[in-house]
Amino acid sequence: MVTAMATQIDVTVLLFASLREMAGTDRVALRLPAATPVGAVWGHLPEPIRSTPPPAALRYALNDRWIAPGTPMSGGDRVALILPVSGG
Amino acid sequence: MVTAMATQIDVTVLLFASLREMAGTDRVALRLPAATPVGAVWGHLPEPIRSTPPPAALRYALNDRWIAPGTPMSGGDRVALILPVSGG
Amino acid sequence: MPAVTLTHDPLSVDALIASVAGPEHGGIAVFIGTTRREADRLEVVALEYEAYEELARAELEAVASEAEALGARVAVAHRLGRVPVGEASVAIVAAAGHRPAAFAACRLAIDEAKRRVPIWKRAVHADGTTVWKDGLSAPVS
Amino acid sequence: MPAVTLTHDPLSVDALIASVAGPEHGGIAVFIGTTRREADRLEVVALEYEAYEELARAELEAVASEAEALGARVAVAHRLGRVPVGEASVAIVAAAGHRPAAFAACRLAIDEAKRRVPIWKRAVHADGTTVWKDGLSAPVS
Repeated sequence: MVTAMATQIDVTVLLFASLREMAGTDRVALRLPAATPVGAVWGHLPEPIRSTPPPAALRYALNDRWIAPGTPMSGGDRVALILPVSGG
Repeated sequence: MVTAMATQIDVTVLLFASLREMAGTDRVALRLPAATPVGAVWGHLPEPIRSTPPPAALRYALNDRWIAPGTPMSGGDRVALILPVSGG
Repeated sequence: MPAVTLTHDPLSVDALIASVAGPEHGGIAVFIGTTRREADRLEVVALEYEAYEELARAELEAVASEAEALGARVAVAHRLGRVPVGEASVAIVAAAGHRPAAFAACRLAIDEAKRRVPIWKRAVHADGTTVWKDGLSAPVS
Repeated sequence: MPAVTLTHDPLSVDALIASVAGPEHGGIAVFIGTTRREADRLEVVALEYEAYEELARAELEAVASEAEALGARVAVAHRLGRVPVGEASVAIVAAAGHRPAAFAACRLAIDEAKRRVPIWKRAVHADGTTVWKDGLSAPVS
């Protein structure tokens, strides 16, 4: 029986609008356990974001495509947090 | 008992589009009995118009305002014959 | 009174937009009708428009006022004379606080203008023949 | 692929119209969204737009393609950065054979663009305060 290694992956989280302002940067590098779902990144973001509850309408993109929050991440992935949009 | 005089009036008929082309002019002067209704002018227009049946959708304007065909004309009136429109 | 233009010159959409734009407006809907290269039997190279100008102007003002009653500012321009394929014969601009009123006013104005304003067109074909679109004529050369 | 533009420069409606116009089109519907001088509590002097550019471009292309499926040619331009009151933040042009398809495509494109394209704006008030319209923030200075 082979024991699974607790592999770590490096991912980038892209932030926009008020999330970007709250973080003071438009991207955050995170080292997380392999296969962490995209929906789990919120709790790893810098304060004051992670103390704020994620809005129910938050959506996600993985490598510039819409993705469900349960999707597991791989090393090198770029995750974007999409707040309710207001273009137009 | 006073006998009504057979008073004549002079009116101008404005023609547009294919009516104008058929008449070879954009206005026709007519001398008609007083109080002739606007709807009666068609039969007094030059050939080949008066031999053509007036289209059911023909409308009328009197002195630049829409008018019902039964309206009687007075001297100096300008009657316009409005074929189905096709602007836009 | 809404702005209504009848002109033999090419239409400027930008100028029409500028004539109704304002800081209180968030949405502007525009319709532009252009000469289409139809080909039922014969290719159309241009349309020629003729108006009963006095009544056409009054009727376009009435149409634009009805459209403005939907909550927009409206301007209308219609070109007369020859309009080659690809050029604009009519332009309608409706500016409102938000887009639903802008779209509704623009659509009402073009629909009513086409239905009731005394302007007629004839098609000019590639072979030089013309045909009036007025419900009466057969093709005339 | 429909033409999609994201730009920090002022939008040219005439250029956008020219990009889709053609001899087979008889009707062109345009929507222009402009910065409105709102005043709920504070007067708005500008809006500032920020995009997730890669996905915004892809999503605008998808929206425009869906609108084109209604029978029109569609072009979309969205401005980024600061857009003062009265200037255009978005312009959508839909050209079709006749006006119903043009209006339907234009309306679908702006409605879907506003619903799902990852672009956000913040209001800039006369007193210098700003507030993001992203469902999250309270006013920040």
